[in-house]
Amino acid sequence: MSSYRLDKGGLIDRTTELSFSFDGKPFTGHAGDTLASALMANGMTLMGRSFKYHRPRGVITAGAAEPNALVELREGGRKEANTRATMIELYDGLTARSQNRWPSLNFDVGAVTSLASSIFVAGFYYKTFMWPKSFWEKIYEPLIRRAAGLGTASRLPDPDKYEKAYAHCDLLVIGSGPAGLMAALAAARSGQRVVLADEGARLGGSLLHEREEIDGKSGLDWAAGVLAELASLPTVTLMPRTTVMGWFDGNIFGAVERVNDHVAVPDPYEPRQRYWRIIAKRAVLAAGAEERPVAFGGNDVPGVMLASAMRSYANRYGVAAGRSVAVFANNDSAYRTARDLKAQGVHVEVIVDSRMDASADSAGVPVIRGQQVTDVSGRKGVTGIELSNGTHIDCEALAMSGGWSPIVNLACHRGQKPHWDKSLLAFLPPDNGPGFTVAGSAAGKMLLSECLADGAAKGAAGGKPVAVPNCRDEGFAIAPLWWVKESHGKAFIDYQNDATAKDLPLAAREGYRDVELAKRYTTTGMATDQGKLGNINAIAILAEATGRSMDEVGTTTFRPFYTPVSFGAFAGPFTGHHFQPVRKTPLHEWAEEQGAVFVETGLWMRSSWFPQDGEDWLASASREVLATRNGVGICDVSTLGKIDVQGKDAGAFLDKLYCNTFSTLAVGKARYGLMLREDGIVYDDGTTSRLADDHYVMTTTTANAAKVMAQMEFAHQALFPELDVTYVSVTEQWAQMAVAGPKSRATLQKIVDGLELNDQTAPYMAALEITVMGGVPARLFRLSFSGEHAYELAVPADYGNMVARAVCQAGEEFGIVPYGVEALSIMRIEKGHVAGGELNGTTTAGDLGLGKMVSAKKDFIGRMMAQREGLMDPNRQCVVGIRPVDPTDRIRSGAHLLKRDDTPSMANDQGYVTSVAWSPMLDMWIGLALLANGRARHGEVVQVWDGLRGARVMGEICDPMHFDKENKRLHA
Amino acid sequence: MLNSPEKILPRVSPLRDIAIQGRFGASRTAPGVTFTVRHPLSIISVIARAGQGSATAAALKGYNAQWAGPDQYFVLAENLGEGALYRDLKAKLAGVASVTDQSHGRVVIRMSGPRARAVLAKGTPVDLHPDQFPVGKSALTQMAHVGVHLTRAADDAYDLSVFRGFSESFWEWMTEQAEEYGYQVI
Amino acid sequence: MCKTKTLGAVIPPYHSVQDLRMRYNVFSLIKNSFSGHKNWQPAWREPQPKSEYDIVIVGGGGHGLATAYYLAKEHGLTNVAVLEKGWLGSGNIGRNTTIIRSNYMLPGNNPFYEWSMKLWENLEQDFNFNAMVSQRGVLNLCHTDAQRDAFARRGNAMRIDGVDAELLDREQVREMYPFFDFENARFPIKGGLLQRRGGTVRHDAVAWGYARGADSRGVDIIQRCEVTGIHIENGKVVGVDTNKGFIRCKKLGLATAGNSSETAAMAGLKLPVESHVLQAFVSEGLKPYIDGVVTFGAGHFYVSQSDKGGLVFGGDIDGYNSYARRGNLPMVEHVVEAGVAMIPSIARVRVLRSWGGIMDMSMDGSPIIDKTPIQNLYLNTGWCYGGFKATPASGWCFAHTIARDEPHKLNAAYRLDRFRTGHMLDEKGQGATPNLH
Amino acid sequence: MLIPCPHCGTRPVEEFTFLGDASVTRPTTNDPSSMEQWYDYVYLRNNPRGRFDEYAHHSGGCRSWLVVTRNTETHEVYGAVTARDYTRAKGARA
Repeated sequence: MSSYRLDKGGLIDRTTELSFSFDGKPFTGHAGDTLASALMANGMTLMGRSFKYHRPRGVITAGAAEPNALVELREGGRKEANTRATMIELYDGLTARSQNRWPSLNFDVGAVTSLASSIFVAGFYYKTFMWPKSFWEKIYEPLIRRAAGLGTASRLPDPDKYEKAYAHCDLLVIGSGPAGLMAALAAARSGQRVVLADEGARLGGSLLHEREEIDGKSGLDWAAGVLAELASLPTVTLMPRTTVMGWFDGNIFGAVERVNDHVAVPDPYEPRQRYWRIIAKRAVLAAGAEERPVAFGGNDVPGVMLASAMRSYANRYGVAAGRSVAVFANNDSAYRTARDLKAQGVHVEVIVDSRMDASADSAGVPVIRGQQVTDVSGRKGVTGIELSNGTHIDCEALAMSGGWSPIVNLACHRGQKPHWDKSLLAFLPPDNGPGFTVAGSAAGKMLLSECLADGAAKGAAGGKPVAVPNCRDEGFAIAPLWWVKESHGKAFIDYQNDATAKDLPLAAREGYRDVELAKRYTTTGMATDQGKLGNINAIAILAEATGRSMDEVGTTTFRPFYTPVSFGAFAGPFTGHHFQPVRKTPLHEWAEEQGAVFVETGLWMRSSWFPQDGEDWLASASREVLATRNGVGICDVSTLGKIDVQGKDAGAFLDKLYCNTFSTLAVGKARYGLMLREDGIVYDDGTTSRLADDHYVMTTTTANAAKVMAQMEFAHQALFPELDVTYVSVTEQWAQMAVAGPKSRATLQKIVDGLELNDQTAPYMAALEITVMGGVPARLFRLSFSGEHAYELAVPADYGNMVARAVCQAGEEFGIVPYGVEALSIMRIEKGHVAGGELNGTTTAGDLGLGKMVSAKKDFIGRMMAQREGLMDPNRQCVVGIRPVDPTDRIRSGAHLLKRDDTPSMANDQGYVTSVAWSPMLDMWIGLALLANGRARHGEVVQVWDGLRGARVMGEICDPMHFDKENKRLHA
Repeated sequence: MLNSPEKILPRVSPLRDIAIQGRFGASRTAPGVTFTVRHPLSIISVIARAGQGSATAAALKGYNAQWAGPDQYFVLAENLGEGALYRDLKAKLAGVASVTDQSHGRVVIRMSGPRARAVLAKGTPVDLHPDQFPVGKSALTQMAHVGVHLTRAADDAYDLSVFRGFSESFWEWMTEQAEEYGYQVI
Repeated sequence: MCKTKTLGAVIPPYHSVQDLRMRYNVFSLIKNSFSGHKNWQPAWREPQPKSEYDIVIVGGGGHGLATAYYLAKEHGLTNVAVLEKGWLGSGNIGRNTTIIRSNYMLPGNNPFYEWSMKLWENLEQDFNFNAMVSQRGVLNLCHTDAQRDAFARRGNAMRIDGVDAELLDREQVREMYPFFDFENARFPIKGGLLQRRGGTVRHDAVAWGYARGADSRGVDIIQRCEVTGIHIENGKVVGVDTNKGFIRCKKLGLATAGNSSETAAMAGLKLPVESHVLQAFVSEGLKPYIDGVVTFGAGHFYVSQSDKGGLVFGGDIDGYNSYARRGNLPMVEHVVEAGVAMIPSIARVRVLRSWGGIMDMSMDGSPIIDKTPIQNLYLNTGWCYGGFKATPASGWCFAHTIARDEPHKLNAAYRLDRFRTGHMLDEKGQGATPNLH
Repeated sequence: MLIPCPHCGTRPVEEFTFLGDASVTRPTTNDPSSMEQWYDYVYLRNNPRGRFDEYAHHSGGCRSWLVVTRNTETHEVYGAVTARDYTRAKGARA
């Protein structure tokens, strides 16, 4: 309990008190606090436990790179694991819990692992847990899995909403510190559309916590002035709380706006987060630089933090990390921490500077030069530090600085590599051309004046320059220091994953010399901060261990996302029932009235069956079939793809698309067509009707409607552009209903206007344009999928429900029933018509028994490849009918076929059942199957093997047409 | 000449029971967005035949023809009888363009108001800045996994035309996006 | 677990592994801890290439390293080099979603993948490296009757050949994963096909284990060695140009996955293959959340949880030809939308990182392990996004094909000329459109 | 990735569907001796690292088939023409 709230200062609102709880204990803080600053203000420095050794941990940073202070935030379906306390804006009623500890944060049994830490070195698990073999799955792995992981995710649905949006701009500025503000200002003043995004709750970047002056004002006041000007311009969009998390092709940036993460519960009309795709003509990355830790013993004890973080807590949040602090650095920037803290009345014990020649202004704080901190005393909080010369210094907190790493992540997201700068000791961003420049300290500009000028220049990008304000620069001098090897305690590189400095030479020794191999072997850089803090130190240690330069070792790949992104943000509103749009047919309302049970068919909702009096699907579908075959039924077939084809060459075009011929089709007639892919496999089928010389309407299967349309567009535009033809989908224009059964004609006659339906006016395969119900335009096709005397009637969609009701009324005296896709499927299987189960993307026309349709006289898509030996092989599996030898047996779809006496094996596999139905006409289960050389095997008895469901019955192979082989009913 | 069927059977919009009139969403201020279902409407697809692109464009002078792809248009009209516009255009464009009636196949929703553009930005990647997308311009795009024919009807008014079958789902998505600004349906 | 028949080779117990410099076990760990872990030997050498080898394998990824391992172990061929242009295992072996399974349907595929599964099951003891083979089950969800029928066909194809498969109904799935969306789903879960022996393996460790095993038998693994040309004399391969000079060889095997078209072009071959980027993702670490591997059936999403706690997940390829090992946002959204549709509570979990690998997408979705029209040139490609699970069997079969100059019966269907003859192995029925497989 | 559709202007990749190598040319004969040409057309693909002409369908826009020229390694897009124009130009060259 050494950290505390300072009496004054900071950007917090001391008049507003907010209540929150951590691990069940109540605390208070102020508006403007983060959870981390509020906990520190309450003396809580212990905030988490590490991954492997369960070491006690406090904050290291005051920002997005925080690896240690991760908490579970909120409750129930809103619970979020691994939330960085340094980024959580405090709100009233906040609840948070520590993670990866049991039974409590203060006393964690898991810390026992640190006792065995001498064998838990990098990669130890690859070398053990192998014997005895069975122990891995039963004992070792369950233990490892329980021990691994950090927070616990909720298993309740997230109640909050998420949104997605696009933005367009001339210039996207990422980061609102000195460079970012100047870049935005320069572009905005020349009238460009500017988006300025910053991950912070408040714009201003480093100016919010540094005490530098600009143009004679505090940095804060100067930023406020610039922001006010930007806000006044209609071409500028300011986006606080927005993390630009990835740079993608086309200069498209992904960003997440945390619209309501700073309140307990979002406004019901607002999203929790909004995911942006920002399409930018230019972008300036002004993300600043990340301060590096130094690897020394105990560099993870709560109270050890980055010098800039300690400064930020004091200056921005009015919190001191301890009553007496020490500073350890290899560069000048950390001296600011000593000065600022001293100015706030915090006792600064000493600055330990690894450089002999350090000369920065320490404002009277004693400086020990040429020494290093080797170890930190204290376990759950700092009590003192040891120096390399053996000196012990008492203190309650330690600020460390190993130098600065420009935040180049986004500039490398598309595969670019940064390069090492020996004088700055930093990887600098690559040159990505004018569309994406990096400005300010992200580009290695370590002085404030440089940042302002660089931002102004890169924002203007050759346009009208803006005046660069005046400021006084702090010095920046640095000497290399990565790892204090004399340390006794563990010196951490990757805090969260507990990767230590010693792990890297070990990896190199074992052959994992490449930076990517060392990363994977030691897990350095694989924690939630993705190596933001530790990777440069790791690279330096690996470089030394392998005798290579920093550039030779290089960085690991910078990949999206800059900081982790919630699943919810990426998914936006497309979750649950809204995952995909629902597509309803024009007869949906009618079907609902009829009591339909709907089924998802692609995006469509189709009526599946129409149960009465508690019927199950089988009883309902069977009744529907019987009623249709004995009288009349009506079925919604609107989902079939309908394509209007017009033009002088419409017939010639269809001849290319289908393996059979359509240019010879008579006007007023329909024909069944079979479409192949260019590889000779069947693609789709359907009927096409000719309405005029230059006008056809074709139909596709429901499943393939969109694909067939794309295929037509390809065929016409890329293959046969010389053809004068147009085509457009009219699927949605028409409500289409099949009216089937011996009473279908009598039913329809009642609503057809002025036309007597008979075999002359409407013969089998007729396609007529008529009107119904006194003037409703309609198309009447005499087609049959059911095998009955049947029609398909199409009317403009807005009339669909009313026409369907009229058909039902007309058919009432014949006992008309609505039937759904289940009954439709039963009837097509009874008739041996192929559908989805057989048109499975691997069958040929011959396999389907449709070989005779394939024209030998013309070119069409798929003609040549269909003639390959493998597709002509008589032993290919082809469509047959199948029925149980014992009519009480059930055949199931997906069962495989074996010769009568064969034992089950892949070698003996003869085919499988593609579709089955309970046939109410035949009073038994019947099916279609694909069987090797099946056409020659009608009458053979085979095993129908369904080991998956523990069934084996005998089946007889037969003609696919199970019912009314002579097609008498069709013409009745 | 056919009878006019809507005298016997009124056309029924698929949004009849969905697009309920009223004020919804946030109510802190005046509604940011106003929705109207434009129904009934005549919508005719016109696609130029080979080499007839300019002839088609010329023939459509005087009609409310919206660009709908290369040498393709949607011609819209209100208050015409069933099939009237179709028959008119079919006669006028015989041999020049293919004419197809889509009046029932598409649903057109008018979205207007000061926040209309902000709502659209939640769906379409098309840049709607007036310099890029002036009044009268149309675009084919996708919003919420649904294909949309988008036309800027006025400074702050847009027509969104979608396949009929998706209209209900699309309506749900679009109105939810407008909730934060408050919206009204008229 | 169901009984399976062996397929020829007998897998030796771990104690017959010869010539390992240092055996890995808990005792060696303890022993080394006393000396501060200063005495560990390299897991592999870093040799300079010799001027000539009996066999050169191009590609130091999973398949290339496994090929070298089995050439040495099964065929006694140790004058072998593996040339890797990047670092060892830098290809798809180090960037996949770590799933293993043998739930295939077609006669040409099923026995091959089952053999791979058997090799996985004995791998660690075989090469003395813990790759964390973890058989926690692979569950494919179905959402329509047609999908269930297709799963029944597939499951029976597995069972008929002795592979384990179970068809689950909705309630059985709910029992395993009660927090999936069973209430408000756009496409309700109707059941699933479960292979309990399926699971995951720590992918990098597979590369490292094979590398260590091959190296210890004398194979030279040469990193940062890029092949720039293939020398052919009188229709026979004689060697390769590399950035480390010309290397002569008697036989040359190409196992270059997404780069197959480029390497084959050096020998004048045009392949029925396209290269596509497939993204994969990992979430922040979580306490146990998802036990096995689950694939969504109404969108492109599969997920498992690693032993470190991250949810490892992926979906479909981005869809355009690519050699860039990174993808774009539309596919990220597409995958994550499906993820949240399957698991509504996952919305508040965060995605940590995305990366990409280059898939060698073939014209029927099945691989090619074969000789080529050029003598002594052998080809291993066309893995689409299923290469990882195939690693052991691919190496085993490719080694056989190279050593014996003829395919093993397990890879007999993976012929290069099958498209010319019309003997495609198209499990999905998508035809000659590689980006749909 | 942004694709410059000749009809719609620049649109992001999510509106497009890709079909790979556009250099292939459908044979004009069905003579049995042309089988090898057909095999090449249907199955073999240019798959270069670098500049690449590929078919792309503006499926979420104007539904035109385009040929996009793009770098497969950097994803830089150099331009796009309609497949119709590309095919005609190819025919003119042949």
